[in-house]
Amino acid sequence: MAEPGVRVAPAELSVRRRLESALGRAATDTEAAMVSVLWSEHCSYGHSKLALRQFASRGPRVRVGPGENAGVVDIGQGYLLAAKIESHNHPSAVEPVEGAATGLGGIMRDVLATGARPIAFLDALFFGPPGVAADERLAQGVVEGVAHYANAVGVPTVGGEVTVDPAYAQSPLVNAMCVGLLPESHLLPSAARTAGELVVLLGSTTGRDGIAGASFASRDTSQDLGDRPQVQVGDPFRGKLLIEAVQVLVERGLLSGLGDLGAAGITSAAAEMAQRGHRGMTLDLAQVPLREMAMGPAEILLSESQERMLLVIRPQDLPQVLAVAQHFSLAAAAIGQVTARQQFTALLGAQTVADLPVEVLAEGAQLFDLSSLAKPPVVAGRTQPATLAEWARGRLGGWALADRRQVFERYDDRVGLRTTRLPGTGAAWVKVPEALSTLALSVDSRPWLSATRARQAGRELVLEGVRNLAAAGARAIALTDCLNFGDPDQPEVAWSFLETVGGLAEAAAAMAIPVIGGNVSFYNGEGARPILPTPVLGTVGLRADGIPDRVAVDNGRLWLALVGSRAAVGDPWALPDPDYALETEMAEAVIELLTLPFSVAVEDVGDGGLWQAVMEQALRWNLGGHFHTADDQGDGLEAWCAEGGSRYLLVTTDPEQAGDWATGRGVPFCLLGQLAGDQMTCADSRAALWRAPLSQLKDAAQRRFWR
Amino acid sequence: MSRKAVVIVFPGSNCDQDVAAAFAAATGQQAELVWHTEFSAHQAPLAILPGGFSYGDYLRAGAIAARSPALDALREHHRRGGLVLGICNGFQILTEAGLLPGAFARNHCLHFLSQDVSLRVEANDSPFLADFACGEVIDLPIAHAEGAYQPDQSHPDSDGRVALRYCNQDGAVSAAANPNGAIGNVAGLLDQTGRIFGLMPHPERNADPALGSGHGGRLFRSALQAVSHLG
Amino acid sequence: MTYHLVVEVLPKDGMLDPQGDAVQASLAALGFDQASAVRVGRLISLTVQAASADQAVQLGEQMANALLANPVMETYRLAVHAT
Amino acid sequence: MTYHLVVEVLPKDGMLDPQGDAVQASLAALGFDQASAVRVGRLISLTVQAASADQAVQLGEQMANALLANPVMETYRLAVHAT
Ligand SMILES: Nc1ncnc2c1ncn2[C@@H]1O[C@H](COP(=O)(O)OP(=O)(O)O)[C@@H](O)[C@H]1O
Ligand SMILES: [Mg+2]
Repeated sequence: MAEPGVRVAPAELSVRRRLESALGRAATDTEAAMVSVLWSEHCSYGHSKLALRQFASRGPRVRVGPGENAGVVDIGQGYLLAAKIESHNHPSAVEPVEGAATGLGGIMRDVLATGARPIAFLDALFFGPPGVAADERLAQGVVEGVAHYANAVGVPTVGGEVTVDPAYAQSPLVNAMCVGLLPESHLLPSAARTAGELVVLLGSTTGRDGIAGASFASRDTSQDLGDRPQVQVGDPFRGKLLIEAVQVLVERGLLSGLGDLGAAGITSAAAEMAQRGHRGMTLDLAQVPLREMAMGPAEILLSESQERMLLVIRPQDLPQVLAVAQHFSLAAAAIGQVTARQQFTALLGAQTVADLPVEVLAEGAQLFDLSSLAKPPVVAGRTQPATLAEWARGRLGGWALADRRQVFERYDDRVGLRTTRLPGTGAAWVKVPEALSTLALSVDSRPWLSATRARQAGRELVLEGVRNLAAAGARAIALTDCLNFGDPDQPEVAWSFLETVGGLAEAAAAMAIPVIGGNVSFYNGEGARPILPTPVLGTVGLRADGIPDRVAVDNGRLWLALVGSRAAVGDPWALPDPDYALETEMAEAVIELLTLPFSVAVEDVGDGGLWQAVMEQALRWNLGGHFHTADDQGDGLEAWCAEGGSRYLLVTTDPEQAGDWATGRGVPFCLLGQLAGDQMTCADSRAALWRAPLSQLKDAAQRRFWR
Repeated sequence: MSRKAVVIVFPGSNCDQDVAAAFAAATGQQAELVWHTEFSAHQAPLAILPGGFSYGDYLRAGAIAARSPALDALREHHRRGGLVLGICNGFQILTEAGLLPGAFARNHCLHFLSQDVSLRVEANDSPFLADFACGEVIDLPIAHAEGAYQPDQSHPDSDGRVALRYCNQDGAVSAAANPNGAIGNVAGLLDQTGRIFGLMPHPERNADPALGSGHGGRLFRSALQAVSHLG
Repeated sequence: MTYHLVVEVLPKDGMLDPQGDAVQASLAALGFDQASAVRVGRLISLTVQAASADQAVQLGEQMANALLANPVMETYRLAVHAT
Repeated sequence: MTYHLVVEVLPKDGMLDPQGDAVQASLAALGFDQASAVRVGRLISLTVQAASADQAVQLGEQMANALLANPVMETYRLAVHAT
């Protein structure tokens, strides 16, 4: 009998057929519904799993790699760090406030599931240009949603990025990263390892919201969604209670396994925990605390109601666990048992509604090898500027310099008292006195580079993360990536995806930074117009010792200097082939530079080239200046516009000492000029290439992302 | 009663641990966290209502927490001579409970704002502000979405006394220095006894000089001095 | 008897209503410039068990005074229907 | 003619309403345990110039669809009175 609310679409018939051949019997509708969601792209990574195996995920610090909820690394003193980035693009396109909010909730629970307390969020956001009401509504709604959730759960949003491009019109990307901290003794497996233990559902009650959201995220959002509200509503208040309840349970040693409920709800969490522990589970759906009447078994099994966790506990601890839940006014119920037989059995009272081998559920999805399909795109790319003035005009007319404060002022950036560098300048600093250290965190993307040179962009993202952190005085220890692409069955998308992964994996391995987890989001873009391929990389690092947190700047004079390798020769966007050894050396040199008294700040040169980096400093200090590059930096256009290479911009109080240090260290050094006055001039050794009043930069900084 | 301060934790409070840690670091005295249902009048001379989103700030910020039995205990605590400090959401709870006059509307910009602000000390005849001079300008961070203070117009003479106003760095109280639309730039308020103090800014967020001005630490030390002879 | 109660909460006259102003501006931008005096408030819909409509109204008033409206800045109106 | 329009916006049936749940729990704690099915929504009150009540209703519907209610999550009801 078909149960209410869950229809098996024709496309899913072949899934049913595969399931039935694996089972050797007819499948129930409930079983078919479970499998059709679990085997969807969103849950099974069918198109990406093979490629993702390229990532090197081991390392002396790595405690948990990809495959579980969040990755976990050792930061010393008996403390671990959990980190992961995730997308919530499709839900945000449909309902931006709740889409973004539930995205933050989802990634927060991923971190929570390791046993960690979440201590920081970062958000990477991609919007269409303002001016179109629908896009402004999306941009504003997404930021409101991030604020709504993050602020209330009491986890600071310490960094992020905002990209505006027509490629994201009507298809915003919302990527959120969460970092958590835990003592080693709190680390929990997201697995059910001991037969006879109880399975407990904790958090919100289960309703009909978001059913089949996972398979929906795997398709085109413009398709008919039916009449049921597909929107999941985030409840940050319950999210906060969930954090506190889980912390109490972990501290008291009451948990032996913990998983979060995300896509495909109970089905996914239970199947994965059973699979990882090489066990099975028998669940009685009649025990699940429901919010709505007359929910069918498939609805209960697949509901994506937010703010729920799945606990595995010793039977004798049940009263204690329920008491903790009650203290925090959270719903909780023992809904089943871990079994030795590796079978996932769902009962509704006395009736068996699903009985599937765990392996079939968790691993049965079809994997596709994209390489057989991939075809390089015919790239239009960006037209190259003929002059620096043209370059500057493009960036001043866009959102490259728009002050991001209009976004992050809405975020609580310092609850928790750990944020020692607030958003606004480079990587965030989050202190962890427990482990005697300070973290540096950043998220980065380079969509246009990814669109034109996918592999190079992949490498460059890793290097940019390293440089971002070096400029913040830190060494990268782990990476987490979120790969946002269009339809992977399109040969060009498949190609750029594979190239991106290849580039990321190569550079991460070469720089010996493990990739500890990530997320793939396909099918982005409305109908025929795909988004730019948008890999986003989250980089986690530790600040080196001896670097001052605050540099006192007496109202003395400041100079800018370029430190590092020369720019690429030729095409300003042709990145030089990466020299990984040089990158490491440069990062170390920059970290040393930051300890010296004449250094005020260092920023890496990335998107927008030297021009962008200099303009950012001009805005920061509210000063212009006459800045010129030297001949050994390449011709003027190259020197100012090139976006690659291991280059850093130094702000210094003493250019002579800085130059001496560079000579002694054998680091290329080019004094650009002094920050002064209200006119801006960029020149090469011969002539001025571009001039503008500082006020023009300020106008560009005032540009709004909406309204 | 040797304990000097308790922090009353409501479901959804999220600055409770911060304020306890900052208080301890600034004063050398522990501030103990107490779940709201467990708070009673005689636990410590100073009771702190922390910032955050009690009950999700659903309905109105602080409205639901203000109906907690803890507020009856807090009234009793005050009657017995105890001190009450409400920070941000704690301040909102105090107005919702009628312990301080007025109410809070949404920020005029209609969104949450996290930023540093300057404040002018308007009254210092309170234990919380004894260490500050009238007219002194201090810096503290704000972080709230509902901070537009509204006086109670039907009881214009109800007994609140303004203790802090948003101002510019030179101490001028102006519309330009008003981050949220609070009537009269009100940022902090005392009751008539001077023993209940509510403020929207977060003293715990820069009590540690590594995180900013350190002015929040002075506020805690001033409060501690006032209660050091008690308990 | 079961009654359906709707409590309409609006900012008091004379209170600034920036949200109402923002909505009015957005409406005007969308071409609805016939709209004026826009005020944004809150609506609480609930059902109560009561012996009579009068008792339901009384309950509604008690709830509004105890929690649902803040008398410093808000006024409320009550509507009751038998269900 | 001037018409007074009230748009009542509520979360759709089946949508989670954390606010309504919290209010219901708080009402119960205050002794109002007769209250159930509490939903919290928004109320927009405004005046429009229109030729007829019908036209005012039409305008109200257009405004609700364009801005005042979010059709993905909310339903609305319209009340019109001549003033
Ligand atoms: N969406 C956002 N959320 C929080 N912080 C942001 C966001 N966007 C930008 N920021 C912050 O603003 C600063 C400038 O952003 P960006 O120019 O992208 O930085 P960077 O040059 O360091 O990559 C950084 O400190 C960044 O963390
Ligand atoms: Mg960036």
